Amino acid sequence: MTVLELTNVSKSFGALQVTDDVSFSVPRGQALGIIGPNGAGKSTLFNLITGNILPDAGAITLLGRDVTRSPAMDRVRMGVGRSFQIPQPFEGLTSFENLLAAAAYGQNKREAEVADQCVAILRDTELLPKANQLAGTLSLLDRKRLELARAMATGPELLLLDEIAGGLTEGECQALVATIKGLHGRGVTIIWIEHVLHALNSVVERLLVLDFGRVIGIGEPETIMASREVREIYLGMDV
Amino acid sequence: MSHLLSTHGLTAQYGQFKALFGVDLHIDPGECVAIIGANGAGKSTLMRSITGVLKSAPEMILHNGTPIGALPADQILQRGLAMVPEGRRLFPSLSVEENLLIGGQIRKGSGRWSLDEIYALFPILKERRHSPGTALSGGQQQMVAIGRALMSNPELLLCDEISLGLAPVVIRDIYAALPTIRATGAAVIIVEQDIARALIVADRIYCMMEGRVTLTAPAKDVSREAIHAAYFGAAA
Amino acid sequence: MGHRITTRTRASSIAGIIAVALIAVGLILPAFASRSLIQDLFFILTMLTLAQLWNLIAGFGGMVSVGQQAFVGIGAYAMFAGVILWGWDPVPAILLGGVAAFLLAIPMAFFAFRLAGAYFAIGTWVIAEVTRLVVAQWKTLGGGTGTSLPREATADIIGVETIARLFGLRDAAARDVLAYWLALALAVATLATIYALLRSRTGLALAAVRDNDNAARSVGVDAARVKWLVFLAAATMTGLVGALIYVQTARISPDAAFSVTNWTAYVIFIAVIGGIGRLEGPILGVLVFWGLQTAFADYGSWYLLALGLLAIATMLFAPRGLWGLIHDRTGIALFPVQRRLIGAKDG
Amino acid sequence: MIWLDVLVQGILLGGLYALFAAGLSLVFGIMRLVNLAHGDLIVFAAFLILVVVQTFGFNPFLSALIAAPAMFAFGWALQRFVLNRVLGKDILPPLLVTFGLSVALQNGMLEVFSADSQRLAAGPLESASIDLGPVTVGTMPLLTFASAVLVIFALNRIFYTTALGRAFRAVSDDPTTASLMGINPKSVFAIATGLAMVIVTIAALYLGMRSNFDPSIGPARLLYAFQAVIIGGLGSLWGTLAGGAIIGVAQTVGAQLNPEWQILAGHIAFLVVLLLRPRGLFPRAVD
Repeated sequence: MTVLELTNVSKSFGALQVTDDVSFSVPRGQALGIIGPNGAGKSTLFNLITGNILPDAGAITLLGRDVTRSPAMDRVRMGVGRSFQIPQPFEGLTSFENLLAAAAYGQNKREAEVADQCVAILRDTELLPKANQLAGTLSLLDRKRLELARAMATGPELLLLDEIAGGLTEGECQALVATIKGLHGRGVTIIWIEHVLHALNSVVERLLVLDFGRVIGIGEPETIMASREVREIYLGMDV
Repeated sequence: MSHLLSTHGLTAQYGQFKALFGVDLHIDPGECVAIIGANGAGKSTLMRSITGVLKSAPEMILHNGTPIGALPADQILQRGLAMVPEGRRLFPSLSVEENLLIGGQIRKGSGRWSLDEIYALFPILKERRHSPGTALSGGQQQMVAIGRALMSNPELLLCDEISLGLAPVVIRDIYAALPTIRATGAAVIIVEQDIARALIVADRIYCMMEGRVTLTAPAKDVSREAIHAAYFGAAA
Repeated sequence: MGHRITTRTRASSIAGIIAVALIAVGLILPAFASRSLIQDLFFILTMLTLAQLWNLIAGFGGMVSVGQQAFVGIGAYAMFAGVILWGWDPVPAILLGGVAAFLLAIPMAFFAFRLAGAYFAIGTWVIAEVTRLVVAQWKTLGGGTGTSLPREATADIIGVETIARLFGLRDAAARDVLAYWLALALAVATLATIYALLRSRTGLALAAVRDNDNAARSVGVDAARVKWLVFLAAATMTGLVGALIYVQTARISPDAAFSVTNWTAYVIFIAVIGGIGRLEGPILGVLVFWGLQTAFADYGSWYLLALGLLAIATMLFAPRGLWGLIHDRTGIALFPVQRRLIGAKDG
Repeated sequence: MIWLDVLVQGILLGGLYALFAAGLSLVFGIMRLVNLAHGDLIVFAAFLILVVVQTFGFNPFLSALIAAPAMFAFGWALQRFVLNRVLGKDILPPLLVTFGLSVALQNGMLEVFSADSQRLAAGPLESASIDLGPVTVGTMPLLTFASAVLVIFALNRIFYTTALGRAFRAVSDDPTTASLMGINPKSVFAIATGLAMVIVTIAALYLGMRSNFDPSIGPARLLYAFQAVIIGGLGSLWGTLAGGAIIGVAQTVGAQLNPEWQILAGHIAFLVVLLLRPRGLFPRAVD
């Protein structure tokens, strides 16, 4: 079964075409990585999928339902969880409360029903010691963790991760990868934008390359990474 | 003798989050220095600290020996340090020509750069001088951003990620202007993710990881292995 | 799983006990207190309630209304209409005030929510002005000059006679006691309702929307619905307070009932000086305000000038108000809303 | 024929409202600051002109010329020392500070100038009129409208042809990047507020010559100014003139029907526009 399908989706801001006739689909349970240079339109693609912005043309189908014009909130409740590239915590709430809000509203349940889940997610993302700390006072690593944790708390069928590993040390990165692998193992469909390629490639089964808003390659990570075009555009050199 | 610009144990933080941990670097007149490193290494934070967008302790940054760490951005520019910011940041309400003019509005400096000279360097901008800056292609916008910074005739030009999001052929065009810029005697700091490019244009490189400088070396005799280790850390 | 969730702190437990005690004292106070103290307390309680309600929408909800006088005024006029036109007893007619304010809040929210950011504030002000001008056209209620509650209506308000007999008071003083009790009930109910709201799921949503509208929507919070809910609830309560104030005053005019100074400026100053975005703020603020009022009100305009400057100074030097200063030093929260996780084991 | 007259009077009245609005619009456009004391500042400027008239015996126009630099300095200092400190992501502090200022100004003026109505005497100009065939228009309203056109024209010139205007637009777009150009956004803000106060002085001149004023009438002027800005579309100065004219016409039409409806009719016209065109008549393409 297909969780997400984009058909000829385009979006431009003024003269700038940020998403150019993008089509792809993601089967249930798959982990798809998205790579591409900065400014290639990766985050815009996420915003289109989550409904934070609406496309100029094309269609987006989620779990078999056309959601092209649906508001962000409906898509969350259908099971789309997302993290933001620049963490956007609710700064006046604690880590725990950030998760409570996400779980209670994302799953449309009472706080008491989701509290245990939130504790479990805090534990999985190693945020438990900071459960009662205001999110506004967290370090970058913890903010990144909170982004992931909050997205998980909405109970997603499809999890969108936006550069969650950037700026972390190798050890921190490995811990994060383990968490994401765990989620993936539980059958959550994942789309992950990431520059840290070794982290990305240790999780995803398929890789999509975006440049100037266009899909210039999609397929198995080995094949994609071996492509000359991708190497030149994305890496700029042989690393 | 003091350097044109130097940082001494420079630290920076956003709220609780520390982004730089004691960065030492320097650049001398006429030099070209490249700063490389992965996303999140602190390169942009370093640029923002030097240009006064982020405040530091005064003596953490010296310009010709004078502490400037606590000066606001507008006074830094007036001392002859101009920046081409990441993402170009043209003013959408201003035309191409106005974007250029505003670069030299406060400080004209003494030197070669004027509107005509910028148009000579990037002829396409003259054709499009009445368009809104944001109606241009990415590469043309980058030319405006560079021209805008040059209009103040800076002693030191800081270029933050000028090749980001641009096609290789466009990047080549933009880098082609660098020798002309350096010929005026200006020192240049470029922040670049494209290591190969950085090694070609720079005299020296600094490699950053996690808010620290992990390698500094003359560009011509640095090994790929050394860069790789400095770039990704020992574990990679 | 061995953990529990609580919002209680030791300070809040003590505060709870003190609050219950204060309410009890408040209830029996008319047996001992002078009439002027009862009148002062009526003033304090109604201003406190108005300030809590403004604080709810502006401090917690980020909707800075400068049109609260619309709800006070329409609430008061609805009560007058109930008494004069339909012969209601003034006390049950207070409920009409709540209904009227609720009905007015719907178009006000509809228009004001169309205005982004700071223009929201002036939008609410415009609607308040429109309401005032329309009400001034209502000739049966005195038009622009206003009217008084008829003597026979104020003479036999439900319960006044009982109170008069109970405490051995004249009717006028007994009316003050009744109004005071109602004000106490409204103040306690308002505080309890807001506190309960903040501790409910909606409270989380409100905080999330205030902190980051975009992220709130991305976790499934219906930001618009939360804002509507809070705005309408606060307006309704404000209408009740307005009606109650004018039961006690017994004389109304559009200029007084829709006064931006009395019902919005004072209220904002109370919240600002005490501390915006905390339940403790208006409580502290109203005491300071009452103290200033008692000491300096004779200075008239000078006093108001100083009050305006004091509000400016507070925003410049202590933007979270007096309670903010206290909280920063001591960490005390009398009405904590933070859900703290206790005893969860790591790993 | 009476309705043509009502229409013309309304449009001319709109000139006054556009003058009220221009300063508000300028400040909001550059720094996203809504000054709730704007109306009271207009009244304050009117009193300042009055003081000059009474002290030196000058006519109101010359007095305004003297008051204008003082108002510029006042606006500059207000921005520099107070408002700049509270500008930020949170809209609450600047709103509450300007609201406090509004109350402080009103009561300060009440204390100094009393609640008595005042007027700037303009001599024979007050009753002069010009015959324009089908309608006769007062010289003063015509002068007000012409001044509004002139002020907006001048503001547009400043905005789009001068270095200062370039700095205004750059700071409005992106203050951080503007500071990288050597521009100090806070100084630019201070100049903008100073300039707004010069416009406020011009508005005050006509307010004071055309009608009585007292310390309490500020808030109503703020509302007219605000409505003209919103009807015109945020950021459009010429739109502000159209917005002022719409309110003006609504008011004169309302007054023609029933004198008590004048003010109400203006407010209702605003609400109707807000209902039909929430972004105003001439919204800016960007933003």
